[in-house]
Amino acid sequence: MTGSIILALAGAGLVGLGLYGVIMRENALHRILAFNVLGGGIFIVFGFAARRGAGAGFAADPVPQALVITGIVVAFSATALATAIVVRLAAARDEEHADARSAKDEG
Amino acid sequence: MTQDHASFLADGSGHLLLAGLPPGPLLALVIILPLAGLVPLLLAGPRVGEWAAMTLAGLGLAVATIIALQVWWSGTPAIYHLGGWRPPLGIALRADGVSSVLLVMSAAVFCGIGLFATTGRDRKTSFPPTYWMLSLCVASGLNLAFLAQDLFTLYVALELLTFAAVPLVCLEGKAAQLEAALTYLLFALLGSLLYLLGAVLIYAETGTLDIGLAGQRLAADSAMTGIALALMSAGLAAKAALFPLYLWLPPAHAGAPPAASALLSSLVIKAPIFLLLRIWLGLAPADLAERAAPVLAILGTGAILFCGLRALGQTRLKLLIAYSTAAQLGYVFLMLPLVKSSGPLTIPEALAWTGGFLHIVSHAFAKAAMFMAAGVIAEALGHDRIRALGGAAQAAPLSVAAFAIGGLSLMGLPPSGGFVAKVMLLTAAIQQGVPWIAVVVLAGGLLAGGYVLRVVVCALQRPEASATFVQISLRRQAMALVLAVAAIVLGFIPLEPMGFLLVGRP
Amino acid sequence: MPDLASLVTVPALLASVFFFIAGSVGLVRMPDTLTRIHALTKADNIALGLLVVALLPQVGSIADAAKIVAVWIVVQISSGAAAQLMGEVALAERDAASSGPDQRGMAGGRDA
Amino acid sequence: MMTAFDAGLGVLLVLAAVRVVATSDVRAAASGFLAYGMILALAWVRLESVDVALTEIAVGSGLTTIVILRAIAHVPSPPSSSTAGAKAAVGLLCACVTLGLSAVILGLPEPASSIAADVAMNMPATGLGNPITGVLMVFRALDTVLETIVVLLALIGVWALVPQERLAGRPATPGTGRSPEPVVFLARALVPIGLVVGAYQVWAGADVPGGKFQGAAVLAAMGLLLMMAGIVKAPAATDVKLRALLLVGPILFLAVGIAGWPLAGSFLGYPPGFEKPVIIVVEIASTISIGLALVMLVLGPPGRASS
Amino acid sequence: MSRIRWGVPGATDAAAADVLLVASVAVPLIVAVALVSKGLRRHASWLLLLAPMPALLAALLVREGTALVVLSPPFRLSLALDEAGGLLLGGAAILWLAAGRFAIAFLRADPSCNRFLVWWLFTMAGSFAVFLVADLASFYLAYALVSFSAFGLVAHDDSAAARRAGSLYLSLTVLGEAFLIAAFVMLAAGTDQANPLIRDAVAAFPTSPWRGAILPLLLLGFTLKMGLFPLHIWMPLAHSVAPAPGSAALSGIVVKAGVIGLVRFLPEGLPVPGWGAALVAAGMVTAYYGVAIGLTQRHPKRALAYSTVSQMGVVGVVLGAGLETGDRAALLLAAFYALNHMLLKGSMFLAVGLASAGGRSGRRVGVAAMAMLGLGLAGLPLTGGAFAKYAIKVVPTSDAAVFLLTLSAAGTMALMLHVVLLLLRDEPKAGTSAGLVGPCVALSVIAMALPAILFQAVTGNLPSVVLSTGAFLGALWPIALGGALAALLVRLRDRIPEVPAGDLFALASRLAPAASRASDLAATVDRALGRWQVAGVAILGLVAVLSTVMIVR
Repeated sequence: MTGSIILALAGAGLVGLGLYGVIMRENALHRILAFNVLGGGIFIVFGFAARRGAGAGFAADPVPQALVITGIVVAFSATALATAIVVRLAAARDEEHADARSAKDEG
Repeated sequence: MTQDHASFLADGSGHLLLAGLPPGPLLALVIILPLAGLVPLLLAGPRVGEWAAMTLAGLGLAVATIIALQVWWSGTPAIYHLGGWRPPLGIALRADGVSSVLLVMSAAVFCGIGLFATTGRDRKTSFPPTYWMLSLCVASGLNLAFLAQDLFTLYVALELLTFAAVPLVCLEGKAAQLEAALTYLLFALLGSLLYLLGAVLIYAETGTLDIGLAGQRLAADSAMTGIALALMSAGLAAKAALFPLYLWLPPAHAGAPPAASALLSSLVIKAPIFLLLRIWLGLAPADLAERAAPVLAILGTGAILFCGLRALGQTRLKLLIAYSTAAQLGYVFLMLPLVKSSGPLTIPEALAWTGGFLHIVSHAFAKAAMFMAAGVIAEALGHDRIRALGGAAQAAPLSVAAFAIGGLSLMGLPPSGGFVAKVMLLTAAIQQGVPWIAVVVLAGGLLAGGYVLRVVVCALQRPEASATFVQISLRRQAMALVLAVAAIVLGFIPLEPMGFLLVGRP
Repeated sequence: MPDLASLVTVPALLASVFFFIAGSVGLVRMPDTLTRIHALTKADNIALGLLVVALLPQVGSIADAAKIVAVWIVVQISSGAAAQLMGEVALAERDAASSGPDQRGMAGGRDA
Repeated sequence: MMTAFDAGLGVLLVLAAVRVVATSDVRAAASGFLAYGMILALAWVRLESVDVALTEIAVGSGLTTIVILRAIAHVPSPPSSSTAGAKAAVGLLCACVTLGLSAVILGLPEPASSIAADVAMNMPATGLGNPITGVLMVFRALDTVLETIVVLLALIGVWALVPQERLAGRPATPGTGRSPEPVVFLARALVPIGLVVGAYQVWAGADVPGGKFQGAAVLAAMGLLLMMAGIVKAPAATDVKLRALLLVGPILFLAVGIAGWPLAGSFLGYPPGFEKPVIIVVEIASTISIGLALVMLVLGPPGRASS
Repeated sequence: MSRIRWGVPGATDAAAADVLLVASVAVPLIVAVALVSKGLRRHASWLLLLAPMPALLAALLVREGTALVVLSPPFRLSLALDEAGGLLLGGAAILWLAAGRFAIAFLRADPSCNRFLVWWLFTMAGSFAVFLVADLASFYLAYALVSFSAFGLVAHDDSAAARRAGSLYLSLTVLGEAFLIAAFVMLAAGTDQANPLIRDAVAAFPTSPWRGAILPLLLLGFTLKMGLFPLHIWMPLAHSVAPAPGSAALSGIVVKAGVIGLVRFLPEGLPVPGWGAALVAAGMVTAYYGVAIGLTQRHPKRALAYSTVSQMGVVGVVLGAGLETGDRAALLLAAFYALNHMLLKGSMFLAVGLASAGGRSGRRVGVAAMAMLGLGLAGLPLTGGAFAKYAIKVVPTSDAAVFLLTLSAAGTMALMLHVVLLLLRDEPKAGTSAGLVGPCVALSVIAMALPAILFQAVTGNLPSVVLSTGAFLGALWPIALGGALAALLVRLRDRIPEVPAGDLFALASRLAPAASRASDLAATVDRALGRWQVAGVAILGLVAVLSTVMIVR
């Protein structure tokens, strides 16, 4: 049981690191990575709550585990959407710079 | 399989056939109905999709009204256990007075915005099927957020809302909008994760995620409850753009196309606000709520005064309205110190409760009308610089009227719904001896008056000779006027059914 | 008297650990990408093989044994292909670097 | 002995996270994140949650890293402009958050309250063996059906980023366009195994750790491998067949839910006696939809300027 | 209180009275909406004359005290006609009628004449409603309607000055509304109903726990509308910028919304010496301040606007004295004096409009009418003004106040002569005085006669008492003094510097840099909060604050 407490504390560490990365990182992709670290940390706390709730023949309470599975898939969808926006933003900025430059050339 | 028919008192006074319908399944229907629209929109052509979306919006309004009527007639909240499983194991849907009113509000405003979106003529103003898919998911997310009783289901509802709202911001694909959408998404994600962390701590302490059960089991004296509620509140405050966490709202709501910004500003922002109130007026133990209420009220005051001041100083019309949204959502949090979270309410507390939620509803109608009107004015004049709005009254008369009437409700001038809500909050504040809230409500009205009248005065001026206008069809301007008038009509609802908002108060 | 199984497992395990350490040291010490890939694929695969050999006697049923061997086979396939790909990329970058520093075309925009 | 292992694992986990967050180069951070994901999966195994470990390794670290690595090439990284003072202050604040959270974790009330007993009592009614699939598919079915909708919605959101007329273009497949020989070999060798593993995971999910999300992730990986090997062309966003398959999972699940009302007395209730077969069918349909959605999410918006 | 018998007593039974009351508010609204549609614009002229008719008939025929509830109780729109309301309603109807006829002719050439007429009719409806309405929420609605639609009259022609005056007017109106809503909420909180009658709310005033806050808020809100010092800064700007008929309506009727507000809401029969004395003082200062600044003005309309400020000061003194002694009659006398001022000032603005735009003949008639009306306002014996001035002399208890009141008549006399001289100096612009002379002269005659007719009904003593030698001389010396003062000032005219319109406001604009610094500060804070790091720290800060609030006992 003490093993899971140590892992839970590691999860808390992940939360702190994830928050630091989310707030301090300028690069959007790096910030998204930090989001996933933060999410991972929070889900570890879920896992710890599950492990503590073991009983009735289960090694861990199934409800938090089900929630974490849903949470991981939501986190991935968010990452995919955010990354797509970041890529699209970079492309849009290039296009607008190109238009601005071409407009300047014509002007 | 435990069978659970919602306890439904068939009122003996011979109501319509509707009384026969058990309310329970309708709660689930109102959530999944909009999702059914994804099929025609993905598979069939844009015309069929748009038509299907509008019929589903109409059906949604009908179902929401039936639910509201049944809750009103029976006087008890309609509860429905999904799959027949009772909490803490299963998920329960609960429609009490407030959530059924918000259901009807969001369905009505959604229909209004939908009709406005269909009037887009050419390619530039008409919307691709993706807009309809995203707005249907917004509707479904909203209904779930208003009805769900389970903290994790509310998390999924918030995510559904965020994933549908973010692409709405950058539908036009310009760099500035994409940047606003990215900031909105990342900040909303940060909020969701903090909310999730709070939810897991609540689960670890009480063993359930159901708001009702958790509320009973939460120990008021343990530090963990405080930290969990603080995390959830901070997460929801970030998603609700409460002062000082409003950085994403103005660029996102101002950058979106008119129908989308109306949807965002009037409906999407209401879900996290409603959840914050559900947590502090339903989940939190009484004395913790009493201690945290002033903090949220002070943040609300900051929102009203600071964002109102910033709205005054804006030069672009859409940014002004977006800042006004950030300001107006502060009013709701002024209600928290005036309402004790448990036990029967005294008259002033009932007034504050009704005033706060009436403000949410009237703000939704007024803000949707103002954003649609601003969109049409920007289309007519080609820009939305406030100083150069001269001639807007000739180019889009109905839109300027809609903006002014919506502004009336925002300022809290009679006979609008905003006025009734403002008077209720004022009366409650004065009767409970909390004068600073009364002063803030009045100052908010002054600031709102400032920025609404400034725009109206500029719009009424004569245009410069050189200005050229695009002719806008009356049909396109009508919808904004209809919603603005609805905000006014809210003021005429006689006071005693306001008790409806108190039905099923936790 | 240690039974037959541990006779096989303990030495195989030690050998496996030795090869893993060798692979890691190779990864750190080797000068450039190509040699690092060499160290990784060769040493680690042998180490994994030894690990599988060490585990086989411990495992109860044939099905589990088959699964462990299957794991080893799949790792073989994927690491081989991955090493080949990375080698190709490393070669391309080395040619680009040597034949002209500013040739952005080839190296830039590399996908995983 | 195992506690020492857990302690080592915890330290390793934090170190991996530090590498992901602290390193300045995004590409290094992304590869570090892959390692972090694997260690995290181990941590989940130690927390006795095998289902979650499978999901974490497949979706949480695998697919996420691919998506981010593919995006790195297209996104210039701005110079870091935060001052040392700001870094220290935020670092301190985050440390406080960690300490607070640790204090809360250590201070959790002793009689751990959990719903394991309720789940155990009601599992026979679901006809399933794996409790987690029971919770996902029966007790909290609404979360799961909305989960599949959220994945589909994220895909619609990604497609909404591209102007309407470019939606018909094919998304750029990973790799440099011409598929190198080893990739074709890998595809030929690995895909059959992958398909079997994925199908097994979905099928076995009812009784042993596994399930549709894990299975879908494995199948998605195989799909991507086929596309990289050039054997299969990436489907266009406007392809009706693709859209139908994307919809089949959620719509079937909702249909079963609605059918539950007359048959089982309440929405999302399964017909008594036929729970398992219905759930299996729904799981298979969901796997197809989610698998395809994950593939399209990894491929990103159509018509993107490929390298 | 003597029963006021207007025209034919008891001629209309209850039902007709109710219809008249409702029609007096509804008809102007219906006409305004009709004018919005293009079809009826051709009939604008006679429609405009039709609009005030029901109000005029109501004032003449309906017996006092008839009250009716139009909408269901919770919302309760109720109308009632009392003496003060009837007086002001009748006067307003007459002024709207004459000014409407004048406006049609005056604005015939103006392209956006129709927009002006729509605002005109909304203001008319609002003014009638303010005088009639009997419950709290409807009074606030009517007050808002008359205030905001008057903006349309102020900012009619699109000059920069009009826009600046309009914005100042709007912002101060919104401020006034805020004071009033606070006071009304406290009044309503005193009674158990959500929307009580004004009578019940005022009756519950002495016992309500917020008594201390209600009175100052009411005074602030209504004196801002009346334009007492120092809240008068918007009036000279707004009234001088509006077209002549607009100024007549603004100075004549819209200002009276403040007067009827005080008449309705001041607690009857409950002496409040503190605030009463303050109101008297403010009124006195305003009376003399208005005249002093008015004499420095070079523009006739701005001088007249300052004369309105001064006269409202006089009304303030009367109301203050009433509040001080708790004397119920003072409120009616104040309304009576306000009626006198309404008609005189309205016709003066029409005369100035006639003089400036009426060509050579229009100027002659305009100046003559202006001179006659000026004398009336100053209280020349045998004119209505004398009756009005005599009526209000009985209210103030201290004779010092009475003396100061009569002395202010001298100031008014000087100001009127100053306006006449200004009119004489301006050379006449070309223009026909066809439709302008009729309404102006008719209104002037009514303005001079009506107070005399109503004197006996309002004050109860015979008109002959005003004609007695004592009263005659009492009214004459201020006029003589005023004439002398005007003659003195004529010679100093060039040396007196012109005080910029809206005197205090000109000072206030020097505070503008402070305002812009505040908004710059807000902008920088906004930019700071807009940065991602700051927002991230803010969200963690919020978590910290909330958890410490809840954990620390």
